[in-house]
Amino acid sequence: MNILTEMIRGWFGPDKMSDQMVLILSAVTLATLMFVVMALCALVFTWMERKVAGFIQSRYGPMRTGRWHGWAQAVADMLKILGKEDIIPAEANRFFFSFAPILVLLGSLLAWAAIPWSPNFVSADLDLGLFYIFAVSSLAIIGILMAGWASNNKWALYGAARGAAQMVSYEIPLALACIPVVMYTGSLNTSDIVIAQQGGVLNWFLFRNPFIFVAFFMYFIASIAETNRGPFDMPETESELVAGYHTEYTGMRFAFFFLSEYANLFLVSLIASMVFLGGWWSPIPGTDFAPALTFIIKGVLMVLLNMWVRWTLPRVRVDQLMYLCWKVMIPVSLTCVVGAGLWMMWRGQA
Amino acid sequence: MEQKAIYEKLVEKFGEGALGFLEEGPEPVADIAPQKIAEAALYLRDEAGLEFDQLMCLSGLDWDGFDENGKGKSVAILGYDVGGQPETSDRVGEGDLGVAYHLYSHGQRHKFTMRVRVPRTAPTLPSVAGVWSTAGWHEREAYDLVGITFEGHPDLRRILLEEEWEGHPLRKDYVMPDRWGQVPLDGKNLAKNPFPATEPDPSGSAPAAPTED
Amino acid sequence: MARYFVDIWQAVSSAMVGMSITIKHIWKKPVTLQYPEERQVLSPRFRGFVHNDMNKCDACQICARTCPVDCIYIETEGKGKDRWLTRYAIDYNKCIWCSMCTEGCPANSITMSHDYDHSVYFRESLVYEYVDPTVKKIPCHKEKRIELGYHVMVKPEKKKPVEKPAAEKPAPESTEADDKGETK
Amino acid sequence: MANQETKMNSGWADQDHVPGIKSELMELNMGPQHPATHGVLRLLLETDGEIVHKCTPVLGYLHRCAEKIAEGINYKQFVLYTDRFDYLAPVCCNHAYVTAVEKLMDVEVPERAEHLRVITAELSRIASHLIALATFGLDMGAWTPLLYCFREREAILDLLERIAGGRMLYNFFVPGGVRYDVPDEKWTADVLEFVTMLETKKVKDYNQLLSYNKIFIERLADVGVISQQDAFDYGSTGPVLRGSGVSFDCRKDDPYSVYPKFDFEVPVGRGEMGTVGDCWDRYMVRVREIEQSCRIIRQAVDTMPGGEVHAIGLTKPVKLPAGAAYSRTESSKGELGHYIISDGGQMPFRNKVRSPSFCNLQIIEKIGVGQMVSDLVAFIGSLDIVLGEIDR
Repeated sequence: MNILTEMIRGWFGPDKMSDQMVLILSAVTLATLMFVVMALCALVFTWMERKVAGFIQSRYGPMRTGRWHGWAQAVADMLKILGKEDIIPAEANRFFFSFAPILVLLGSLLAWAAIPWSPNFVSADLDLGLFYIFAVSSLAIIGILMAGWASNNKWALYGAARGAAQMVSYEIPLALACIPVVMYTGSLNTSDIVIAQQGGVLNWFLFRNPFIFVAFFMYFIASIAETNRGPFDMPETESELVAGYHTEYTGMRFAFFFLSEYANLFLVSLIASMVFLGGWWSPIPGTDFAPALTFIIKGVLMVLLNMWVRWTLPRVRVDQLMYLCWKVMIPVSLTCVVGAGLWMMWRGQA
Repeated sequence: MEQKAIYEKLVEKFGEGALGFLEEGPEPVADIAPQKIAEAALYLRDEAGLEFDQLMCLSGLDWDGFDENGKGKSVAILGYDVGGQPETSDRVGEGDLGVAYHLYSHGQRHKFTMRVRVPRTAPTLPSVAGVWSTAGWHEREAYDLVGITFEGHPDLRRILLEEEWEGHPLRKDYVMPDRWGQVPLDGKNLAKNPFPATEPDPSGSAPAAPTED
Repeated sequence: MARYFVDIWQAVSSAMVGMSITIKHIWKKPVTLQYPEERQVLSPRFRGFVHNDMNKCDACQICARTCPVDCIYIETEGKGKDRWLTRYAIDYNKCIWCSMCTEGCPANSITMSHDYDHSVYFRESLVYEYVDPTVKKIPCHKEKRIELGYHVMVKPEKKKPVEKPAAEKPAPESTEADDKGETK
Repeated sequence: MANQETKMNSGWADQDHVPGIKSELMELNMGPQHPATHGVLRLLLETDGEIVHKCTPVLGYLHRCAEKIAEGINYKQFVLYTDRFDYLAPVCCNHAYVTAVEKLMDVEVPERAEHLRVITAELSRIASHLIALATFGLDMGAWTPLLYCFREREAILDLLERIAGGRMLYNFFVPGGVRYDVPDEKWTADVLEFVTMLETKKVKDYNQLLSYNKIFIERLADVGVISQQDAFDYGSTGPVLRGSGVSFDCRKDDPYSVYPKFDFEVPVGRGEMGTVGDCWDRYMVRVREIEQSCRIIRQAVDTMPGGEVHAIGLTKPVKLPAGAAYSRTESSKGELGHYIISDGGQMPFRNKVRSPSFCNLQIIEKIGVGQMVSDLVAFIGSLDIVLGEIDR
């Protein structure tokens, strides 16, 4: 943020602009940048998902567009989706119907602001960074409910109701799983969390404490549910609810949902990498040549793990999903919090 | 138990309700009076030693124009002609409608076949859906395609065709529809000969040598 | 309570087993083919589009009568020696690739080819006309066919078992060669 | 609340409604275009939240009135219409029809033809069961088994293509035999090789990936329980009946063809994961039937005699003496019966088809009530219906 402010000030000359103006300009630039990065992520991950699914299933996946393994398939799909007719069902509530995709996208976009890409590049270096991320990503729930209700479609309503229940519930284990780490750092600032993991793979929170190790898996499962992906894709459940809350959406509005799904996927993977896997620190101490790249690679690996799970497991039923959350994951996460605290006291790490 | 013995039990129980037993042929079959069929079914299911717990098949039949002599001379059914128009005929449908029941007992491992005939003008007989639930859909099918009404059926609607469909396709005198609602059914005649008929060549001169198609 | 932990353990372990199976497939070669470039090797009996060899066909109508969906149209004109085939058309809209026409053909003229990927823009284009009577007509009578150099079917020998259809006996090569010679 | 009295048979529906709060049931139209209805089945549901209170199937979207068609064409021509009934196991349907015709005709089918029939029918049954597993997995949200099962099915299609010429609709049987002999010696070897591969490797993979997956079990155990009594009452047959713990298989209990010669078991549902007759049992019966079919194929190949493959020439017309007979066979979905009335000619006077899916589906009106929508999807999947056969 500071670098960007300096740059903008430099371009326009030090005295030409007021401080507020510079701040606004830099914020707009950053937001645009984030959006572009997010869109790129969605493109790359769509292609990746299809390739991973393909190879897992003994087939190739996209092979034509762009010659080399269909790398341009996602781009072509995006162009196609932009050219599609934008249909709003006659009986739908027009305002909420059009507003919902934006809200869903907004939720994932806002959360990206607090991601520490490298030691000196955090869009918003907030003291409550982690808390902020969890808070704004909940916005998506409202968007999904809105989309389902406004579509005036029974399947969409089912999807929305399921989705809301699921995402509200899984926020709890998701946040609880991160608490042991916060206990170590004593700060919710995302940069602080990463900085606390300096010094090679053994200093990553994942391996510092057996309870955090368990908490990581809790986080991983909750993050799958939070991003509405299989085996917890209740809001969509293709074989039951046709397409869930976005049944009636076409064209660009559908693309927004699509975009936010993959943005969310990458977001939770980045958070995992930030909180548990040492963020921008490379596994071997003293080899931190490309911090941002290290961070992104860790995130992508988490995304791949996520895809692998999705293409392997069957889907749980909606009540079993709730059972899993309230009766398994929350108790286990709470145990992790207590256990991690006791472990800290025993090992004198506090 | 042999089918003959089962039939005799039916005769014992229902007397005149059992109309006859056809023993020759690939499958022995008992003729039952239509009014008695539901009672007979219940008896066959519940009587110890019979215990027919499964209705294998229930078929609606139309005996219109059946060749009794076994020479294959039954009336031809009506279809579409070459031009795609429905064929019609002046013949009025005659002959009875009927239903055939094929039963099987899982416990006793025996089968039984019975048939009823109902007059074409009043094709009504009691439903056996209360005896075997599987008869529910089979009777709906017979109602739909053959036009037999089953009294006491819980939900007698057409099952395979639309509610508004006219006629019963499996009747021998059924005339194929040329339109359904607003939709014409004849379609485009794609088989039209694109080449106009020519006069036969009187000289009989050799046509061009055959070429690869 | 024990049940609770056993359930969790089973869920985790069975998921791991499943994931180990799926990950193995990543390194296996995919089984799908890149269709237009790579094609499956078809078996000799594969039933593709029906093809009729107009050199062999003498309009005996057996195929048209055998066809369960009436997709073969044969029209002839004239009688006896002066009988000519003016139209032989197969409507692929209707054809169901059952191969029953090929079994009855005494001249072995109608066959199942190995083509399977035709596509056309109009349904009318799927009615394939094999003869254009304005260009040529096909003689039907045997003598005329020999005279004009068309293929003639050979009657099955009497001693052959009756079940053996005539179609299974291919026409001797020599007859065919002679016929062709005459044409030239 | 008109359906307060509706009989509930699942734990989900016994929650009392808060008195004084009026609520209505929601009508939900599931199908004909719905991913889980296996074709064009349409279900009219009345739901209260996730719970189904009434389930009314609407059929007929694929109706062609094949029985009427049968009255207009001859016996040999109708064989290929039977292919279109159950297009996932067409050979089994062929088998049912030719068995019925031969019962009336009284023709001696050559032994070799019977063996070829059994081999192809069992291959077809395996293919059909593979699809059943695949689509069932898909209904449960597991994508990958779908592709694995299709991969194996493709191998079966290749084998059947080599002997019959078609990949999906074979038209392989004729009354009095089969159309062709084996194409070459290698074919039987390939069949054995495939069967061995399936038995030793693939079924194990499916079991590990899907059958014994905890999520999968949780989704299916105790769901959609069909009791033995209900199964008899509704005329369920095939894997649905056997899933309810009844050991009944036409191949064993009402034998046809040369099945009595072979040694195989009839797998039944044992309630390993829950109650006898739940979805998991029906699913597992199919998996085990694949193994049994492999056994039958191996025996049939090993003991295949030489000789002719059809008793009646392919070009000869088939004429049936007058009479009527019902004959049933075990298709992959259950008891497939044909009731043929012949008037002595080349065409049947009446040909009633008793299709297994038609009878199996009917039970949904009873069992579907009181289930969650997700469970209903599982239940339909476990019935393994084919709409081509239901609507005919």
